[in-house]
Amino acid sequence: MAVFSGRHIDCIRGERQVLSAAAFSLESGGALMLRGINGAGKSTMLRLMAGLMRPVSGVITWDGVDISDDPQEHNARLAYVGHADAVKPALSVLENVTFWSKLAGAGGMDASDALAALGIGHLTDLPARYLSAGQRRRVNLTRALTSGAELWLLDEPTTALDAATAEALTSLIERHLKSGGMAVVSTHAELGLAETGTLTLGGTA
Amino acid sequence: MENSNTIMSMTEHAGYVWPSYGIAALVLIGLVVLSLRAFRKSRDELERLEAQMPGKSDEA
Amino acid sequence: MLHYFANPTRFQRLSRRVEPWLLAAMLVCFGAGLYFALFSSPVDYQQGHTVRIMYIHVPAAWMALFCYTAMAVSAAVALIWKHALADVAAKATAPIGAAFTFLALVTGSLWGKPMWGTWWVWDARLTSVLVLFFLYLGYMALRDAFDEPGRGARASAILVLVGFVNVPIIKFSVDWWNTLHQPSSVLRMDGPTIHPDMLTPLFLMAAAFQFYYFWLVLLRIRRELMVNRTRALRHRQASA
Amino acid sequence: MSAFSVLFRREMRLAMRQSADSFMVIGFFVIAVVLFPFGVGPEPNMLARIGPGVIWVAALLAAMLSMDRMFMGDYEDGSLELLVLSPVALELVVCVKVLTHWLTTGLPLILTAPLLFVMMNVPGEIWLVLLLTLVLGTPVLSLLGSVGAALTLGARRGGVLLSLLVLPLLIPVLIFAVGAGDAVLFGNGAKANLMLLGGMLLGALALTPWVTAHALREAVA
Repeated sequence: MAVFSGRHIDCIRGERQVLSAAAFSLESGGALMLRGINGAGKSTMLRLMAGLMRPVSGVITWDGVDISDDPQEHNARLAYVGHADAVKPALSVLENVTFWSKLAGAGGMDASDALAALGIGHLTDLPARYLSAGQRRRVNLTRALTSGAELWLLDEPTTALDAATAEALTSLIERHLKSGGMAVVSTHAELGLAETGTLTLGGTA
Repeated sequence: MENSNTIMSMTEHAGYVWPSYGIAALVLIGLVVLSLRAFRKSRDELERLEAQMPGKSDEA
Repeated sequence: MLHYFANPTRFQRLSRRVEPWLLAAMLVCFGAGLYFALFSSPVDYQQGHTVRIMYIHVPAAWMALFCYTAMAVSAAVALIWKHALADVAAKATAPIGAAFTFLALVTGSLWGKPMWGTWWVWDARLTSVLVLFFLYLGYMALRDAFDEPGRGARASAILVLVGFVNVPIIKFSVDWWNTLHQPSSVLRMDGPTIHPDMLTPLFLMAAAFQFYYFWLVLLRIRRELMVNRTRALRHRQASA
Repeated sequence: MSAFSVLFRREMRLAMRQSADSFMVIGFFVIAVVLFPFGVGPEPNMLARIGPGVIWVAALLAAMLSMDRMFMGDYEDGSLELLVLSPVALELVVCVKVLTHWLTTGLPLILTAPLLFVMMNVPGEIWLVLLLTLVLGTPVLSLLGSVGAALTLGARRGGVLLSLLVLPLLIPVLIFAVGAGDAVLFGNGAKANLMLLGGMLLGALALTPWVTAHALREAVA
């Protein structure tokens, strides 16, 4: 049973104090919803959790060990889905997905299955330049499915998704949690996940 | 001090020595002037801002 | 110790107290240095009066290297310990270093024309000092090129450290390669090889430049701190 | 499959599908050199004298042209963040990027150079040495360029700034590369110059991936 937690997290971004004394704790099988108005620091929180940024003060730990002690190990257990979709227009959909899954060392869902699960199984050979915003978003989300990562960090995953795909995503997250994974999701919309913690940000903005 | 040693008797290379000192003076004084001007401008702006936002100026 | 002075208010107070002394020391050294350099120093039997250019050229070249080293140390401290004051010190030093490098190049050129018969030669020393000048300019340009100041600070700090390879090249270029530029004659293991009467104005001018640097850099640092403070207040205004 | 080959295949695939970029670099290289006979006059001895230097400077500028794109695409579409977050060492990613940059820029430049040797009337006895300097020198361009490319990510006018930062640092490469040709012509042999270039390559190889990786982490932070 792994524990992912953070204490007293302060973060200054572009000279603005975005987070002050934020804290969270998450165990295997648990999910955490990040809420708050625009600019409240949801994306920043996810980037801190991923280790892209370091907090000005405070620590983020995995099983009691500071994640910045061994960033490579932390990278191996996380899948981060940010605002940018990281889809290369010159590569086919499948090429896009398999590159990241091979780089992550696989262990997750098969690439074609994952694409099918998000409803774009018929697009595998299409060059990604023909994709719509929603489809690119789904390609991006596929990376989390195929990575085999324990910890999913999803930044506004439902942006540009239709209701049906959002539902499919919810059930995929639930399946991930049941198999002992964790997920941190920033969202405006209600995802309908059962038994989740919520962290509301924006006290200082 | 014999006269031939001083700068006043310098003839042959005066055209190189004086410009050296002149340019040095120009650059060093110029940098000071620019720095001072920027300093005053920033100071005035900060003072104006702090006057507008009273009570918050003690926090560094 | 470092953290004690890192507090901006404390730093402001301290530097305000030190600055007049630095200014006075600088003016005294400049006065005495210029007197010796221009009136009361012997004429070199080879160089004639052009030796007087050396009293500016050599200290300026020393300062060019000194400023870069100071910048590199500040940049390293700023990168490793995230020390805000070190970062500001690097930023405040850059234009002063660039000015000294420019002076070293120009006075060297003015000395070279009567002595070597040419304004410029492409030897190792001159070329590496020219690269140093470009590094100063590059640092300032890179630092200024980002909308988020923190990003510019970190990127330019890395650049300064990469460019530091140039400093030993400058220092030893005259010993490693046979060039027109004469080898160092003051800072050597077996003692200086130049006439003691010439050392007096040389060291006075060097001291004057050094005081000039410290006085000006403190002023510039104080200015940068005020700019940072202003920016912080503006952010607070925007989010209020 | 090893992380290296996964990365390398992706980079090469992307480069191949945008191979016009590579040809543009070559085009620039050739045109820049060809301008010189018009600029300084077509006198063969003169061209032979300045040829090696002109070709090297043009190669430098051509390599600079494609430099800012080394990380730009990945930076803009978010891939760079994910590369930083991948379990693979970022230094390895940098090495692969530099390698593909060299394969798509440096190598084509080397292959085109003999054509320009002919056009610039470069003496036959220094062809081999000049090609060797290009083989040793162009990887240094890619390596040092990677530092500049990573530092200027997200900067205003990044491309111009990149040249401003990197070109001065490349002056030693230029000096020793062109000096190698002269050394052969003066009968001194180019061994010392080639050794120095080799030393620069090894030094750059040891240090720059690490510096670039650090700069990339700062860029996405």
